[in-house]
Amino acid sequence: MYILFIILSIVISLSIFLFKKKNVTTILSIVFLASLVIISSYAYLNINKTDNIFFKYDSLGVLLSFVLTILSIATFYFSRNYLKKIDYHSRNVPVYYAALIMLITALMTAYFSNNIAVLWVSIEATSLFVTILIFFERSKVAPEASWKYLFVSSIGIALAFIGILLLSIAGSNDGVTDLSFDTLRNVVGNIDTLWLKISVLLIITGFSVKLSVFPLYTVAVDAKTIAPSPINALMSTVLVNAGFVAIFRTFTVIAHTEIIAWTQNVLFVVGLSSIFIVSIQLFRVKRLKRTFAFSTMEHMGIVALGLAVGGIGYYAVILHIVLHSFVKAGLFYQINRIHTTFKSKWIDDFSGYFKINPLGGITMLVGFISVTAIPPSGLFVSEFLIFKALFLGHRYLIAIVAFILLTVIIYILGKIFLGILYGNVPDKIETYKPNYLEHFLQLSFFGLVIYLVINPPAFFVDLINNAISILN
Amino acid sequence: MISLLLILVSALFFVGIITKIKAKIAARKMPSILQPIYDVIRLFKKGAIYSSTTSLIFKIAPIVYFSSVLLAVFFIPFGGEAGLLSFHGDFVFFAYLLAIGKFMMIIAAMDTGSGFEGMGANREALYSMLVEPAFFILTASVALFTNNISFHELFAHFHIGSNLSYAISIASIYVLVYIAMVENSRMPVDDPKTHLELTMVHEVMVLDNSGFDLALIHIATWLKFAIYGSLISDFIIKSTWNLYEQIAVYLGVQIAFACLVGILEAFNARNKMNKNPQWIIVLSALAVVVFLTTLIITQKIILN
Amino acid sequence: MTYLFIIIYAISLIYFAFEERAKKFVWLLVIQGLILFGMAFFSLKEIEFFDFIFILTETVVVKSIVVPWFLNRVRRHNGLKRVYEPSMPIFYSVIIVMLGLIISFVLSNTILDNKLHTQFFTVAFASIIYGLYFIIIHKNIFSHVVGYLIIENGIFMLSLAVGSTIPLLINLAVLLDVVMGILVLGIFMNRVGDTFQTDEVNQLTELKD
Amino acid sequence: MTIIILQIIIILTIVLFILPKQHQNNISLLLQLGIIGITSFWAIKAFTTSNILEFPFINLLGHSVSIKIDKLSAFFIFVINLTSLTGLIYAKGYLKPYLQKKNATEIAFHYFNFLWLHISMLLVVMIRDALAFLIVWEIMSLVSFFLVIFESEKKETVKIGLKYLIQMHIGVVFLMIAFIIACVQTGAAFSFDGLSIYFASHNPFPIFLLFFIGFGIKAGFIPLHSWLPHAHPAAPSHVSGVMSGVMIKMGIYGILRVLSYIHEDLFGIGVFILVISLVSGIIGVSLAIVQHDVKKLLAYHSIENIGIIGIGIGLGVIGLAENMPVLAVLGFGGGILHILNHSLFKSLLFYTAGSVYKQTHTRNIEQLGGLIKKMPKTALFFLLGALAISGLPPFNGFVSEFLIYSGMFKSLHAGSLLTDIVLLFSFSGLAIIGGLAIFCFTKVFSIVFLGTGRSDKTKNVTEVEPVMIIPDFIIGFFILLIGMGSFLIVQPLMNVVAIFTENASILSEMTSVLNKISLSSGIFILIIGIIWLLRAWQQKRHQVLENSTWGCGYTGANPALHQYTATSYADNFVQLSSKVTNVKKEFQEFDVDEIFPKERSFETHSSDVFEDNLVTKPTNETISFLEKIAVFQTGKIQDYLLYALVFVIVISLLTYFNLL
Repeated sequence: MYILFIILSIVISLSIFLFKKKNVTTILSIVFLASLVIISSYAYLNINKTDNIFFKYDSLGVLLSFVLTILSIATFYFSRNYLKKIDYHSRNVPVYYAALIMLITALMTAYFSNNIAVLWVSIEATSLFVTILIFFERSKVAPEASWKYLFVSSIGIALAFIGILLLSIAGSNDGVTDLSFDTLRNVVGNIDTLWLKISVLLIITGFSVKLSVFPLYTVAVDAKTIAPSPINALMSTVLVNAGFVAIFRTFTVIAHTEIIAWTQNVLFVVGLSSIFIVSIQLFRVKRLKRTFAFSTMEHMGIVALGLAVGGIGYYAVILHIVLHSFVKAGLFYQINRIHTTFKSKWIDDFSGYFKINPLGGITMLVGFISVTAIPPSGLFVSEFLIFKALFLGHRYLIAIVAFILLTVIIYILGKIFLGILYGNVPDKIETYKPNYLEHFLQLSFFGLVIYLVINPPAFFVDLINNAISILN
Repeated sequence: MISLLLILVSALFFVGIITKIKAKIAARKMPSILQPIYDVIRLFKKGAIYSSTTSLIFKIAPIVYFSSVLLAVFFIPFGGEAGLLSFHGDFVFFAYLLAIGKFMMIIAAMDTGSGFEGMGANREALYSMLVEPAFFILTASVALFTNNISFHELFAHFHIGSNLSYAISIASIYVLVYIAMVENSRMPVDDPKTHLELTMVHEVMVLDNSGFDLALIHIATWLKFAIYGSLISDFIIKSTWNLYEQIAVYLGVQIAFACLVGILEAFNARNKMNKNPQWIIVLSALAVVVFLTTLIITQKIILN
Repeated sequence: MTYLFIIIYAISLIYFAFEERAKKFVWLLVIQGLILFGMAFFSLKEIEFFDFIFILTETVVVKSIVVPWFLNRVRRHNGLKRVYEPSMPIFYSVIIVMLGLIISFVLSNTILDNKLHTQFFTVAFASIIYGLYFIIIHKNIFSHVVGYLIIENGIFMLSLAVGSTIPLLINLAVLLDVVMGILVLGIFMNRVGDTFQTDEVNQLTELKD
Repeated sequence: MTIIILQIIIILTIVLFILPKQHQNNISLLLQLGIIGITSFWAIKAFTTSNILEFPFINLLGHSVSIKIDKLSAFFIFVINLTSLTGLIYAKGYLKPYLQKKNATEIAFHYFNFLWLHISMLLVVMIRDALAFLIVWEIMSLVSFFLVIFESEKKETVKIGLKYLIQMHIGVVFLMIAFIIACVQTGAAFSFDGLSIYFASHNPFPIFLLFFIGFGIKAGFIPLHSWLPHAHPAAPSHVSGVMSGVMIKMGIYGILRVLSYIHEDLFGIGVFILVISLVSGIIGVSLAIVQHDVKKLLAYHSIENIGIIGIGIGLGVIGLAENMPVLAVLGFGGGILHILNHSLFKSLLFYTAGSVYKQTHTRNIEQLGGLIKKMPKTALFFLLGALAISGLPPFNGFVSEFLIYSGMFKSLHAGSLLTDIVLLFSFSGLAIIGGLAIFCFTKVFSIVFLGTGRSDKTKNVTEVEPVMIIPDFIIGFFILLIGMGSFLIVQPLMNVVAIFTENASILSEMTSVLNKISLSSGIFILIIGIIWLLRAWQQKRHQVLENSTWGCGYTGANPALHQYTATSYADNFVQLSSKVTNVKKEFQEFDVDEIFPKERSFETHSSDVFEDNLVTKPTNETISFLEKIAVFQTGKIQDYLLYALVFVIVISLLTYFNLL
């Protein structure tokens, strides 16, 4: 079944790429979205079933696939608005759509892959297609960004691959050669812990490029600065989630070995240093998108902390991942509007947005509240749970430091957001007639984030609980 | 009731006595002891001039001031007998009552928009602010001593039991005299007889008052004196004495107080203006000493 | 027999440290590709036909023919003769690569795992670490790609080390890695060359706010 | 049933955004009345019934959060409702000039936030579940932040707003930590009620300290106050009125709520609160005296009054600790009553000050003067507020202070030596605060409203429109009611105090005293009336003239020239308090040969010692430091990979040395 989906999407993207016809593109994209909905709901229906040994519809995958589906639909919609201004053929828009579809497919594969090698391959694929999309705007810095992203992420992936190889040493034990997570879980116990540690270290380092946390966060940030906003919306949400899936699955593999404590400490280092770097780098930021790229990094740092401390942290982490996806997506869609309104990408050029576009202003405000995890934002709850977990785990110092750094981050973000929203309207900015559907979509994302914590639907909670059930 | 009458009576002559004493010491020909009364009567016979700058505040202030002082009189007990109004913590009310009078006088002075009165006003405000704690600490030490918190009970139970109370009395009287001087803005804080506005406190505040209002202010001053006089006398009078003794002692104390004020005024020189605050804060310090002695007497501080 | 290849490979690494001409780098890559083929060929017992073909393409065809050819194209396209001075003097680089080799030899000696061909570890580690080091010390995109390829070779050897029965997936992975790396990196190097009219990475530092 | 209506109203607040500007105020007033109706109904029920009202409100993370209303909550509900109502009425007039400047969404957003401030404050006092509490608490801070930056055209305002938001966030972090630690260590339910278990078994002070800091930042205790003197002037006056009137009291509520669960070793806590409060009171009012910005001045007075409330509470706690019921009851009673009183006169003062600002467009009192003739109603209400806040009879401020005083004096005899010393400091402190308050308000009232105008700003000023006076009447009524009929509030007050101590009935003994006070006040007013009539009668029979102020015989220039200014009025105090207020004078000395001096300017600037040394300097230094070390995004791939290498190596080393 899943193979069918892959084949279908490959066919679709190829034909979009080849035909270069607008209506073809439209129809095929709709078909693709439909297939997305079908596959994710199919996955939900036969949850925890494996699909030809390489794929398994486990809870985490299903949950994230829902997120992916929703965001993909939104992204296609916003991409349409985004590409309106661009002449269809000159900028070979088909490439955009083809790459986008392949990216989404790769991501879906990453979520559902039950085999570390498949996971790895699909993540590799994502960086390939993302690079194409980053390059799309062809601005002066586009090649630089895409080059850096591709190169460093290849290195990262290579490192991760070494890690996987070392794991596969365990896999190749007593003849079994498949690297499915279940097998690994069983055999991982009888590897020399030194090897295990090295492999985990390499895997974390390698995938940090996707999770956009320390140490290899840098290129992800650059890429998000350059990529078109709709792509950003995917890069800092579902793509990051793919990185999370990779690390989470590895984590589950070693969850019951004796190196778990060590791994947790490593994750603490990763998380804290990420948050720290964000809290200082944000002072230098001049491009608006970069701000959000860093904010993504901050949230992933928090996620790393939560994953490290465990306990209710696990639940909180997955909740955080999901909520963060919606918030960030909503914000990036809005950013595109800001860029077009002010015809600039630099923070200094933005001011008085509230006056120019009140509805957008409100959206930005709500976004600000949501992204900085100020109540009633749902992220507040997940962050709160993570911190509670930290205290429960007696990681007082880490919690306090994180609190301080987060406060700094909120301060800077606040400064930036308020600068955009208030102050005098710059000259020659025509007040903009809001596209209600856009704002409604964005606001509904933020609303969803609040709703999911105020009154989470049963299946949502169950999915999360199942996803983490393997850990404790 | 008695206390009210007594205070009113003694108020009538108080300032007269002071002037007389001062004149005597200065070896001047002394005016009649009733001279202040004549002045006031003359004022009552006059009309009034109001500054065009002033507003309603200026008109109502003297009345509020006078009424506050008059009402304050009601609280003063006499010997064993309570004042007309007496309840737990009445001295707090008493203090704040005088405060509201001052408040109105101050803003009235500011209402005239005159630089001189501004000076007087802010000095008055500062000094009365500084003197307030002294009064409270003093009363507190008595309250601590007698475990009562109304004027009447304070003094009614003051001298019952040990004569140690006199230790407190003397100290308290000393402080109280000076508080009275400050509250009535006499020497050494303020010289009512000076003719230079820049160095006045109380007098300069009432430069623009005339006629009826001025009369009220004068009377209020007498009453204030009488009030403090009778407070002092309450420190001395034992509630166990019979009424005549009490009245005799009371009047004696009032006269003695008046003379004392006169003598102080005659021999003291007025403080430098910017010396006044520290001089006033000394009163609070003394009051604290009284408080500590009380602590010793009530054996909260045990010494051997 | 394998030891011979390993030694040659080690030497090739040292030469990477020593050389400064882009052309030489390409040739070294060719040699390494051949070495890898040799290693694979001799180390794998009961080798089936399919595997053989696969390894042949992976090593000889891709690593020592397609890639070098491609790199040469790029080199000419960018008119690149002499790699600009690395930020670390060659003298030290050589010493470092020596040290790296020693360490990784010693390290692989410590591994006591009977089902691993630890002899591969010796150079595999060395070449991965050295690849990273190579990238870090060079300012030049071309050398970065070279460094990346060195790492890839190291990884290939690691996958050999895993044992006689290589999971097919790993092969796939390696192949994808190489292809991806070369094609896309190459394309981008051309583009970057066009856009910046130079291949100094230091020119690629607009994004640093 | 009622709860559903409330929820519906809460949701309906969204409607504001689709309304045209003109109707927004009325509609929000309508919604607010609904909220007030329901909550007041609950509050009354809570007061009349002996047990705690409780019913489910919303779900959070699946489990339901319920509203709990005990007498303390009920009391605060009354306070909140009253002030918020007057605030909204006042806003109708105050925001009129802004209607042209701002677009409908902005105005709607403002009213939306105002309503939400009201709602969130109500929820704060009604919710016990810790997580929900933290959320509504932060919502309160957030919406108040949006209210503060209403005049967002000014960069300065936004900056102040941001500072405010950050400090509030720090506060909430402290609260969060406190809650988590308390409930983690005991495994108790994650709510206020869970605290009781913790406090029963642990030394309460550390956790209480965390709570105190968290709530104290909101309440504005010195040295946690630094947001307050900036946020209040920046905000529109109805907002400052509500913020200063009730929102900062939420901090007090929190402290009270926490205290209600502590029963062991309270003495230290009591002394701690008392000391902080005395400092806040005295420093607050001292700083208030030297201000020229009327709203900033009022803001510092809020700090002072928080201090007075704190003194009451601190004494109450000491009373509990030393088991002196009188002190406990009267301390808590006075403190809690002062919460209500302060909310009344402080909002009144802010509204009237706002009216002055609206008409004169300046908050600098040095430019004002003589307004009593131009806006008499406003002036008189300001005077009323001034008298009340100075704690003078027969107004409400006096009653609460009186309760505290009599509590102290009553317990002097019974108290131990230590207690007596503490009391000594308390009542002298309170006396000084009172005196300083008088000093300050004589200054501000006379400079703003009396004398003659000091600049053209006071020319052609008119009285504000009636709608802005209505709130003054409402508040004034309550001020007088509590002032004159203080015996009325004894019963309710007793109910509230009963939460903290079982022998609250002592308050009922105060009834007779309060009756006497009302009587005396009555007589006072009677005497005033009589004498007024007397004078009227006397002056009918003599001529009453009007003439210019006596200027030492010189009548040439306009008196405003040699009229006293705020600076000169405060000068003799400044000399005393120079250590705290450090006022800087800027002027140019006369030259020796300068026979005919040229025109000169004289300025004074005061700065807040605590704010400078505890907040401004450290934060600035940290930020600049962080900016300095932000060098990771070099843009060089080599460096990026180096990070990875370093990371791997470091981790390996750490692992090798067993540090991980």
